[in-house]
Amino acid sequence: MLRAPPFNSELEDFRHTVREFIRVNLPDHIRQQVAAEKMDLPREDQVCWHRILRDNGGWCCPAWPKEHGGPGWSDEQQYVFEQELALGNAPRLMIYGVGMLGPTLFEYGSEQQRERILPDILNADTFWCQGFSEPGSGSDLASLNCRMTPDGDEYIVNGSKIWTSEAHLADWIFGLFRSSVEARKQQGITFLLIDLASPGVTVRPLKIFEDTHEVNQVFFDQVRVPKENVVGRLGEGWEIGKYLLSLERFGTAEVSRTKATMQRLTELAFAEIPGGTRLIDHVDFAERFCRAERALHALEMTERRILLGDQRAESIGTGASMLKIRGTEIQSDVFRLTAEASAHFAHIDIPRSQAGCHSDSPYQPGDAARNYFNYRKTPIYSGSNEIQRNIIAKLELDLRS
Amino acid sequence: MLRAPPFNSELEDFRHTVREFIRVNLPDHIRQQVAAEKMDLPREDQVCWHRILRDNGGWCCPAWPKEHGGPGWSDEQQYVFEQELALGNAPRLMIYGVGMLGPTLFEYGSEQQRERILPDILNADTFWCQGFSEPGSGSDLASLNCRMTPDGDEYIVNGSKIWTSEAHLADWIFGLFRSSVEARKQQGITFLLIDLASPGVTVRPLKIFEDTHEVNQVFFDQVRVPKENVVGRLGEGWEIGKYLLSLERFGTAEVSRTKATMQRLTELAFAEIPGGTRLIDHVDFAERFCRAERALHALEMTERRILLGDQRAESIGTGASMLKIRGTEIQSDVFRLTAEASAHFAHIDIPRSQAGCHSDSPYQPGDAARNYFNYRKTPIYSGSNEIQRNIIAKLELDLRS
Amino acid sequence: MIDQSTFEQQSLIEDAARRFLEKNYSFEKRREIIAEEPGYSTDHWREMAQLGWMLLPISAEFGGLGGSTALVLTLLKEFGRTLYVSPYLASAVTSARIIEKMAARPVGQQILEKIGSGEVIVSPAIYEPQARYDLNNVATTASTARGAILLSGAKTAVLYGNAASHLLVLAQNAGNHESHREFSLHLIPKDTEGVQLTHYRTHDGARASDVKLDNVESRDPQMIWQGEQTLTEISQAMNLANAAISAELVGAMEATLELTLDFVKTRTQFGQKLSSFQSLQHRLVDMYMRCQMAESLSRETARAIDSFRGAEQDIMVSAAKCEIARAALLNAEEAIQLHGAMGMMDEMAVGHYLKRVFSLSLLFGDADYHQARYRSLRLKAAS
Amino acid sequence: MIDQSTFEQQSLIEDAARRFLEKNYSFEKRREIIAEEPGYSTDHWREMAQLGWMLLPISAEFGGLGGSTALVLTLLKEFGRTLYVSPYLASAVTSARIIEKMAARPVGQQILEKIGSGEVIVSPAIYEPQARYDLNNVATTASTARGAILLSGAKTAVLYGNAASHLLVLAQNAGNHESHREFSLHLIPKDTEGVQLTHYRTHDGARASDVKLDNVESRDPQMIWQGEQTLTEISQAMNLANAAISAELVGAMEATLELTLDFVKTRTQFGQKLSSFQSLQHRLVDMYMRCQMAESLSRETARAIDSFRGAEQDIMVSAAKCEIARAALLNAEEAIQLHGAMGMMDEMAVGHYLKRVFSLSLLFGDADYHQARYRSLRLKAAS
Repeated sequence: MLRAPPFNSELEDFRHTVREFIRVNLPDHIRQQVAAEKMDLPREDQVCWHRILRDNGGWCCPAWPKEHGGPGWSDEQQYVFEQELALGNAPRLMIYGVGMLGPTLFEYGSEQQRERILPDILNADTFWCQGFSEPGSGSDLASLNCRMTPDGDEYIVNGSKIWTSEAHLADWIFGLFRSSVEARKQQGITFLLIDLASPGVTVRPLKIFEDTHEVNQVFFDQVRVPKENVVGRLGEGWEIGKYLLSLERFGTAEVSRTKATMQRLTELAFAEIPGGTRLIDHVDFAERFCRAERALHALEMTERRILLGDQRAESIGTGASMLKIRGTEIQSDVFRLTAEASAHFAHIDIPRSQAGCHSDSPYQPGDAARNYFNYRKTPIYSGSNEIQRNIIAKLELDLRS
Repeated sequence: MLRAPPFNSELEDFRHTVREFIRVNLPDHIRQQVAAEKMDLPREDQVCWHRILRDNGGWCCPAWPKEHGGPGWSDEQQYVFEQELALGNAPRLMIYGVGMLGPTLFEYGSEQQRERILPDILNADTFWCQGFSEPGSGSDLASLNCRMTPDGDEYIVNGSKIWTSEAHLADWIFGLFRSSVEARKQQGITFLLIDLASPGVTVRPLKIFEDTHEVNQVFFDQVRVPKENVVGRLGEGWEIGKYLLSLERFGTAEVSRTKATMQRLTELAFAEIPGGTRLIDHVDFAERFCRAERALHALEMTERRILLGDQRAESIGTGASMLKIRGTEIQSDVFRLTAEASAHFAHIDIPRSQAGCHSDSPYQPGDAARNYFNYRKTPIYSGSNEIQRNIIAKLELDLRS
Repeated sequence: MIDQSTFEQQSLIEDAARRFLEKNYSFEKRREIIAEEPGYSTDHWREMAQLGWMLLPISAEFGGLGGSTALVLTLLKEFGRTLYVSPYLASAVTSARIIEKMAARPVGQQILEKIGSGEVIVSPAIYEPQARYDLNNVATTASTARGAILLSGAKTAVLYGNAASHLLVLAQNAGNHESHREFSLHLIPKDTEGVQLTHYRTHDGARASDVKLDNVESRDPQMIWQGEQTLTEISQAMNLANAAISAELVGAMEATLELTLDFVKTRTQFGQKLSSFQSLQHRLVDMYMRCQMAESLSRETARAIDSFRGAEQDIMVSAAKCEIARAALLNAEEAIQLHGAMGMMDEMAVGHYLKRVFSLSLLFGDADYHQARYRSLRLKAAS
Repeated sequence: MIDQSTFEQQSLIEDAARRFLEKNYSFEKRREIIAEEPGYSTDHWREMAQLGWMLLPISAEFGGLGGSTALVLTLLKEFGRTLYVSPYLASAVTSARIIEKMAARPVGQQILEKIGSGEVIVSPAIYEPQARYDLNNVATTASTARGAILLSGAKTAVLYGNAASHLLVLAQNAGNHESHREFSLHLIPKDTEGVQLTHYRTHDGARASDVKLDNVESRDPQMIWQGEQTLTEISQAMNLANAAISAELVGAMEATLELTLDFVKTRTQFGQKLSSFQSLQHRLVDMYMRCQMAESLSRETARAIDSFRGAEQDIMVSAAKCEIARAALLNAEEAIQLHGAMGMMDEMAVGHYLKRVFSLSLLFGDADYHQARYRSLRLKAAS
């Protein structure tokens, strides 16, 4: 097997501590959902795990400094921590509040905003979601159209946001809104926080072709928002948004999550099949399996070079785009492979417990194919892979159109 | 093995006749050069084989009507004939005179031009080459710049043509020249015939990275050309050129040539290696071999649908582009596979006769890799595959830019 | 290449199927049908029987229409275009062909008639959970006791087992030696004692079942075949089934391309139609070319089934299935990607094409299986 | 991850190599050198020896500099960037490492010193024409007669056999049983009686030879190793060689991308720079990403060679070689295609990169070989 190089012994000790903590403290019913690649965990499970981590020195917010209740870890520690979460089948961290709004407020927020908002994120008292995309402006953010109009001490917001993950679970939304139509498209955009309980807000679920409820459309009809909810300056939203997307794109490579998926596939591939042949002994499957393993290792080592690299490391800017592209491509490949691995079992659209004569088989009915379908989304979301290729072409290769 | 369906018995009898004729009449030294994938046959060998075919009822010009000395064959007969040439390792027909200028003159030439020119092509007394591309206008033909200026009964031609195959063997060149700069780019182009022996013509060989001499740059410096050498109307060149390229693109799919190459690879793959393992018993090679075989069969059947199809056949126009793309892609794959098949022998840049201890090996030193390199040209020439994709996007899928 | 009458017959079938599906099987209508049991429309089923479609694959000798394979595939391709799901593939194509191959006995002829009239639905119970796609791996046993044959074992992926009246069960004789194995095929009414079915919905909205057999009696006329040729004949019948699946996949590919073209021509991004981006254009061209190549291979399977037996038929069917399954899956994935986030919406058809194409690509042997089968046949062929 | 001193050493080597090659090895100069015998520059060879580069891969214990594998690969990558050809890989990397692995005897130590000073060139004569890339397939025999060992057989792809003073010959003891085979390794001066070489130019402008051995005497000190571990040790040495080749390939990939970017940014078609066409942009991005992934794998081989022995080293080297060889070939093909007809011209470097990349990709095991080796090792590893 291809193994990533160990870190120094201090970090490897840290890894061991994290691994043990997860093994002992992660509730089984949550672990099982994650191991089944479920992305839409119920809010109560997310909160439960978040608070377990919080109570252990603020591990719930690994990138936060100590002054705000985080553990104050180094980049390497954060990297190892996120790896261990994935490999231990722990839920993803709360991306919107912890991973995105937090760092945004450190960088652009007012003191007052930090004091008001950060503790509620740390304690999981407030759930956040993100409002970027709009109907008709998917990857083309500069064209967004959801309007905020000043009215006394408030703004009045009208329009809608789409593909809003977890809006149905959330209390608040942060996002980009159009504050001016006169300026250059990118300049008239402002970063605003809105209480979803405000009158005039409607959250409508969007059904994706896998039956999970993950995304929504959020409608704003004359929603009144206090002016103090603007983060940064008026019209500075485009810049903040870019900063924020750059944070998001690292997560989207999902290297360690894919490693965990691959680990499950490995167990399946090497499992003895009573009366049958091990999957790994089918050479055509084996070759595709090996290919995925090699691609994933190349990706992981590239991720390390970019995130933790020596002084020769490539520019981190387009590195994020590369990790997003290759990460989601490989993730899709691994899910397809896992689905195909299950053969007849892949068809079945019910949980194992209801399946017929398969109780003694290592194959999972249902989930493998469902995940394959569902994870078609990762090459699309968070800036489609086409957009990421445009970014690399322009910024890394200096190709102009 | 995947076998193409037989035609009706009449056509299969015809195939048998052709096959026998080639077997008996094709000189060995020519057959061997073709079997080694040599494209740049000496003129004398081309003439020799051409005349053997001519003396057998005008087979040298399979698409020509009887009145001009051709055999007057049906589409099916022509198709079978070209297949058998390829499978029998016979040289390609003389594409420029026989395949391109001939049909152009049937369609656009004057009676006088037909009488003057066609017999010399039929008898291989005159060798033709084609002048389309110019430095700086590769696939972008409309931008061509080689000028013809009227002067009494003549035109004076200045400029140069590039990538001119076989110009060093040829007596005459036909091509597209700019007769007017005022008109829309496509309108000021005229189809003209030029005697390469005219004062002011220089043919300079272009060395391609395989050492074969196949292409040239042809320079025109105040070259005087009689006005009667214009084919069609003045300014009609663009239309004639399009007609002509459509003829060329069918040839460029090279399906039967690739089948012949694949047949040679098959022999190699199944050959016993004294003291070693048959190539086909290496599963990774075997799979790539099988994949090429399947792709080639799909291509061949698609070619039949397009060229000889029933009434449901797709539009023949973009069919040519598709055959060009897939044909050259598969051809390149097969050459790469053949080169890799030869392992250590592939490196050797000398003919077998000079090789050391390999005399008892079925592998060919040298040629396999040389052909792999050389055939990188086919996805580029005759309208690059990128241009062909643009054509399909626009004409077949109605995608506008 | 193709004679005129065949061409005309194909056009007739194609037109009839297209009219039928346009009228009865809009995307909305499909959603309603698959949401409810039995997961297909029994009204359609009757109408299709009246149109004679179930007689199409059955040879004239057994009272069918004896349509050429090309005709059968024409119909299936239209099913593929609209994501049509029903027990047609299981009963009228696969079971009918298996029975025909072995119908030396009257029971076979009687059931063929009823399949042809749509009166009964027979689903093949061939594959087993431990066997993957290997037809030779049969753990279900047939043993003789008390004057009857008793079948015991487990079967999986029994298509529309919920709707079937009979199962066609493949078993191996108990006590066989590895060197000489005997197989038999049994027509078992579903309500026979000891037959236990678990039904489930499949991802593409169709239905299938797992079957457990616990000392199920197969009395004399129910064993419709026994002998050395059993597996060979079943394998030939599965060739037709795989050719049918390949044709469905080609239909799905065509439809997927069409709806993606429609989408990119209307959708705007960065102030331009999506269709104007050259990199997307070239990917659509590649999708188009894969459709064309798949169509060519699919037509070849029809010829192979009508003209050859044995290895020459096997190799062509496996060539087509592995290439078409891969191409169809890749095209469906590309189609979703070109749709962007809209491609993930349940209301858009494109995601449902991915699901159907995925299911079909696995059915009766996935691309890997047919790739390996091709390679193994190819190695045996003379160079 | 990487300690500071390693990083600085790598920068030093990289700078030195780049200066050396820029000064001495322009594309034009290269053409002159490879056009003439012996197919590399003996002036460079002396200068490189003075710079200590030949001592770099040799461990301090044997008088070398004992550079880490990362340092050796840094140098090779620079060679790859400029298409540098010489006997360096054969002698200073491969032969030196083989001898080091087995240099329990004084003869090995003496020859290592001379390799390190550039005084002698030793070329490995390991592979045989019937064996493809299988190190276990050795038909060359070693038999004892008249107090000497006599070697007979044939070797192929002996790099720069024209320039070598010695060959390192792998042989199998005559009369071995299949179940217990013994191998030995011999250092044979090229002018020994019975050694017959046929030299040839390779497609990438380098040189190689076929060797016939006809009762060639190997007197006592020439047999530098005999024993069960022979193949294992050679296989480990070939891991370093393959890591070196992979690094050269990565260098060639980088250079190919750079020259293609330069080309598309200056070349105009349809009134636009080629670089402005989106479909070409996306293909260039894919080339770029393949470079980056290849670089990551290449660095991993350095770690594997310095940290592991046996399977864990083998699997990483084979992973890198098969992935990098495929990627490099694909990138070179894409580079030519993006150049259009200009890409076929001998005066353009791009075609020569294809040739070099092709040669390197086959050397000491092609992508298929390493793919199969990876798979077989993977199957043996615990899940």
